[in-house]
Amino acid sequence: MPPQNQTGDAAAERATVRTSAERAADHAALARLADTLVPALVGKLGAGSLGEIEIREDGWAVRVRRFAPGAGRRASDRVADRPRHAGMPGHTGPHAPHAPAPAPAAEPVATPDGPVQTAALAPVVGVFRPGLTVGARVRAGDRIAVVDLLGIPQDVVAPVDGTLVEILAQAGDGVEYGQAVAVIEAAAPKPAPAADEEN
Amino acid sequence: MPPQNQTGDAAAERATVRTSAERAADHAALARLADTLVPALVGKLGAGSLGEIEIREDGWAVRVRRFAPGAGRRASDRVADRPRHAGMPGHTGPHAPHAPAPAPAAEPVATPDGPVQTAALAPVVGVFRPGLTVGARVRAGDRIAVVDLLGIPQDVVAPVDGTLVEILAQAGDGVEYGQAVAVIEAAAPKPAPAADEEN
Amino acid sequence: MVSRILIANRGEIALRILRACRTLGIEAVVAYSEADRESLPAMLADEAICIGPADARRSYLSAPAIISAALVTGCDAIHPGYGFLSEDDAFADAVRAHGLTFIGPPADVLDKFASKAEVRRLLAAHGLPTVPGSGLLADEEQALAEAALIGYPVLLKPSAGGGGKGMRMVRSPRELTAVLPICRSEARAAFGDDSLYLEKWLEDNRHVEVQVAVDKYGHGVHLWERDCSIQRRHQKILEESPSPAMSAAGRKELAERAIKAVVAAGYENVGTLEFLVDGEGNAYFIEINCRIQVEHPVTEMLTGIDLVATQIRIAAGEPLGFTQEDVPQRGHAIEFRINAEDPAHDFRPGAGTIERFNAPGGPGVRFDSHAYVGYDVPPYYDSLLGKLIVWAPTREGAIARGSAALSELLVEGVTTNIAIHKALLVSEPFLNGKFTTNLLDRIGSAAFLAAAERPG
Amino acid sequence: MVSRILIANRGEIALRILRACRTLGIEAVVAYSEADRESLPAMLADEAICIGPADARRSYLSAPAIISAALVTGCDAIHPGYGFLSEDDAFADAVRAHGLTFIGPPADVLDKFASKAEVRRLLAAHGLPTVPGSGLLADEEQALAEAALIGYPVLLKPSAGGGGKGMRMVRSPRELTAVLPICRSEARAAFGDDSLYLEKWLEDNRHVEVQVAVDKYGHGVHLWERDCSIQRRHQKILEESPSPAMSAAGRKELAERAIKAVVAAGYENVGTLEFLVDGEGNAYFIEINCRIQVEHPVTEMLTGIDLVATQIRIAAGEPLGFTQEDVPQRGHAIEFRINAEDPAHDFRPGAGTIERFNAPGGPGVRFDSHAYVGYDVPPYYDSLLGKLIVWAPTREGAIARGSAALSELLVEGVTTNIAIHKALLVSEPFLNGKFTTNLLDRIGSAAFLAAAERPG
Repeated sequence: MPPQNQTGDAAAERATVRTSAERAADHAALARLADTLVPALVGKLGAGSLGEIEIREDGWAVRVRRFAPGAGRRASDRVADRPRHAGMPGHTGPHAPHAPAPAPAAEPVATPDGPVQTAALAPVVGVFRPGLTVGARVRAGDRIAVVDLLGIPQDVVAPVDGTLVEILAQAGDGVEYGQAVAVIEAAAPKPAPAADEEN
Repeated sequence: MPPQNQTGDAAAERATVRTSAERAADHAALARLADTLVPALVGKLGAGSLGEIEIREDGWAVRVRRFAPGAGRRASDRVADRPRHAGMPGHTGPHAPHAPAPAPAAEPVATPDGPVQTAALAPVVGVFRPGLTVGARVRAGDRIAVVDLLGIPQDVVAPVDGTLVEILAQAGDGVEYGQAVAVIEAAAPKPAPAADEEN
Repeated sequence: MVSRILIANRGEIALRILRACRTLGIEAVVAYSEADRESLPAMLADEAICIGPADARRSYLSAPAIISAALVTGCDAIHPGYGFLSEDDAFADAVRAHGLTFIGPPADVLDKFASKAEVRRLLAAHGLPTVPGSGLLADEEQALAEAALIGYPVLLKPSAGGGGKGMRMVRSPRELTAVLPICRSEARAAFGDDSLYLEKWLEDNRHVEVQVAVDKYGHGVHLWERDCSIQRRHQKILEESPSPAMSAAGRKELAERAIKAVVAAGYENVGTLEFLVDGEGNAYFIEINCRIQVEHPVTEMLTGIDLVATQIRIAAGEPLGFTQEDVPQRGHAIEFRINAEDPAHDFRPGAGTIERFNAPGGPGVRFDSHAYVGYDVPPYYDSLLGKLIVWAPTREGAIARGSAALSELLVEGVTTNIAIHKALLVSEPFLNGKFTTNLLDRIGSAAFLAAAERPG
Repeated sequence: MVSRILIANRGEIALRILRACRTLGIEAVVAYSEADRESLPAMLADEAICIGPADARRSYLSAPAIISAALVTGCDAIHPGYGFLSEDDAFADAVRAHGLTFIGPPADVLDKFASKAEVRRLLAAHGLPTVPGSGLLADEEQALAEAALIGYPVLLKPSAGGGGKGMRMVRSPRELTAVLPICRSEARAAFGDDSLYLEKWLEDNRHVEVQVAVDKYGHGVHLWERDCSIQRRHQKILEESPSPAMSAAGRKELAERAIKAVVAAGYENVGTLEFLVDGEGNAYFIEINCRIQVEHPVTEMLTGIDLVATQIRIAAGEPLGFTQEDVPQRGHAIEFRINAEDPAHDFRPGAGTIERFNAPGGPGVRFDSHAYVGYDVPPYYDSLLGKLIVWAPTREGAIARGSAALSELLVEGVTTNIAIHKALLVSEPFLNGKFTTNLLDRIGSAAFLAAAERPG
């Protein structure tokens, strides 16, 4: 079970239940986090629609999130034990959009030094069936795979032009609505991400 | 009934339910408060034992306090409807000290451009009886007034040397433990407040 | 056998069903829309699965998405809660066709009890008094003839409707001729069914309903009545039991006639028969709700019987397991619906983040709510935020407890209707039990609130 | 007449008393220490007054401060809750001397029932079986003679103690000689009274107690029994009713003997008689608690009677208002004490800010707690953070509901003993009802937790 997140700066202070040797150094590091970074994070959380922010410093990770009790398992946890794609939106992403969207929307994520990656999302809840294989070149709108909804295939489409670099679900996996099931990498680093491609 | 305080920076954002003309300016002011001052306050609240901080800017007052539901009346509200002394500790002051104190402790408060003022606190819950009158010169430890505890007078003492400038309770008033009942103004502005006089 | 249930609903009823599953040792999977990702039931469930976007038509009202979610998560049953697909016989049939158990009446029972006009005729034939009214109206000529027979004013009602939607009071033949085509097209648009019928208009009445439970083997019990006369624009906001308007003999006779009629008519599972009660204490059957109701906890407080667990056990094929003698009606219970809406501004619904929250407690107090500090109340669904239910040996005691509990209940960040409940508890008509369904609408909610705030 | 009560206590019991006041239409003033300024009862009360610093000796244990606070706030009565001054006859007398009503037994009754050794003799004379034991021990010689008569091992107990404090098991005359002066000086230091007495040591026993209520006019009823055998180091952590260790006939006989004896002995107001029950089902009276108890909600769930309201009404001079026939024992109830303490680290008490909090709900679930998101649990007082009480028609049903409710209960920011309750609910001895007071201490709480976590 993942460690429970705590809310606000008190969490940082309370996290210091460690053995004596580490305590002094940790305490100093945490105090600095609490004094400077945490308030900034709290400010950001309050200002936008973000649910959670995490920062790391001196070996400490501090995660600030809006209160949310419980720790039930998510259906997307079922999709094997393989690591989820770093920074991938979808299940742990922002809150629901404030107007109903016609289909789940993915946001591109720039990896630190690499090209832009975008997730392809399951259009419905159902059973995943792969189509294209890793390495395939795709255009936005191409069918990559399907999700069977009571036997009727629903297309998983490429959100952008690029290369299929990873498939995140296996044949027969149950997937939920909006779950990231594949990753498309843009063909070449673009000068600036075009806004109209993001959706 | 006083307006309910809200918690954290979200309060500042939510406070903007005003008419159209004022909204733009207010919003800018509040955004700045939320971006800069509120996180600092939140940090302070988390770091220390304070329960509440208030700041004012551009006609807006933002009060940050630790969550506390309910709005029961406090006994000290009984002490007439006269305004409480500005910045006076006592009822709305800090949390209980972390070790039991022998008597309620007052902290001096520097008024913006004036001399240091310190509250004299009720040593017990009981009935207030005035002693000295406004204008009296006192030394720290002098009896200013008494609080009758089941008929037995308990001394309200001057916390510092100075002048009795205000009496906050009237003869016969019920006062609670730690309630500010009088104000002493230090005789002359001191170069630096001596720590051992504060308690 | 039912061992893993998909909960195809949201809010407090999803949480309520989750609790029943836990008590029965059944696993529970919550199906949620994107807007309910951070909802309490989704987080507390054994598993949670996103079935679609915030738009209910593509999530909570999408039969394929829900059935697919049940199959993908290995469930063997689906609980529809109330509203949404809970009384949809086509959905129930599809659930069964996929090898799953529908927690509720079987599809053929839902179908049989779907048409209000038909059900009135069916249950009248089994001994229930009904409001004088017509069958389905074929055309204007028949409508005018039937209305003349009943006597004006009459109520023109869509047969497929619910919750007071689409009803219209008609005072004259001319008005009937004018509104008939309008109502028909409205009903077609709202319910996909343009059948209409007429009922006699009862000016001053109370809304009293009888809770029943019938197993697959024809063994049925009633669980006494609930009085739901405190309404605002046909929406119940406060329910209680026993009804202050009925005598002990009257409620016993009504409840017994109700259970006898529905068993004879072939009803199955938990359900509620709604009646209008006129000033003379005469009860007229109006419709049956083939599902669990929002106000079911009132009955649970009085009888000690878990109605949602009963629903699940009946659907799973278990015998009821208790008889009429095991159903006491002990003391008095009142439910207050806590809605995220603003009584000071025409009850407009509220959405927002709950900043502070304190739930009441103590003896005889039950609080069913999916609210928590930090919860974003989404703007897409109904405004029910929680239900406060209080019990005491007497009605006076229950009112005192309700008043005490409401004084503890704090919700900040969204406006709620708590003030209207507090106003009710100090209002003369409520205190003396003499009120009809138009109490709030007649006086006006604003006037009601103002009266309560006046000192003394 | 009582119209305004000073609540001279804190935490969940202050909130519980506040609720009873609200229900009775009585105003409530909460007396709080500086450490409890932001506590829920202080904030919800009609008025709140600070009576002293965090140190209980100068606040909740200061009779002058409390009485002064009552006078200053215009109260006409004081409710002491449990612990602190609740059974202090000198305090009760001072309250009366200032013209105020003490909510509890009058000072002379408290005085009469203060000495454990004397009460044993008194109630034995009125027909209650007691553990073989001595009177107060005058000196070593008498102690050795009494112990020889009783038979080793014996339990050496301070007459003024409570909660298992200062008791010592003694196996031989030599040991008795050695510990006698130590115990005496410990008792003097702890209770200001060095009276000691001896009891037979009952190796394997259960703790069963009978709740009683007696009005000023000598009309008394019992409210059945509670089984409090689940303890850790003599501290109750889970209570239930009916006791799984007693037959229907056995509990009826015990309860009837208990109420008969205390009425005859002149007891007044609400109280609890504690018994040890041995392996053969024999019950031995050990002591009486002259106050409301932490576990009183168990009885409230089974009987529907508000015990705190009953306490207040009796103290105000009202007749009880109901008879033994009005006290049902319906279904089964279990209370789980939720303490801010860490079972994984020898139950060390926890203090801190509550970061996240979710209270359970639903049918048959009551949660009494002063906790809220943002509450600073102070380090000065006992660790009780709340009480979860569940009810169902059967013990099995109550266990299932308890388990469901515990799975919903979330407290973050302070460590709690929730895990130990979850472990209890899957442990064989608890499930089959066969356990004695040393269950947890014998196995060890850590081993208990580990066993519960093992799959299968």
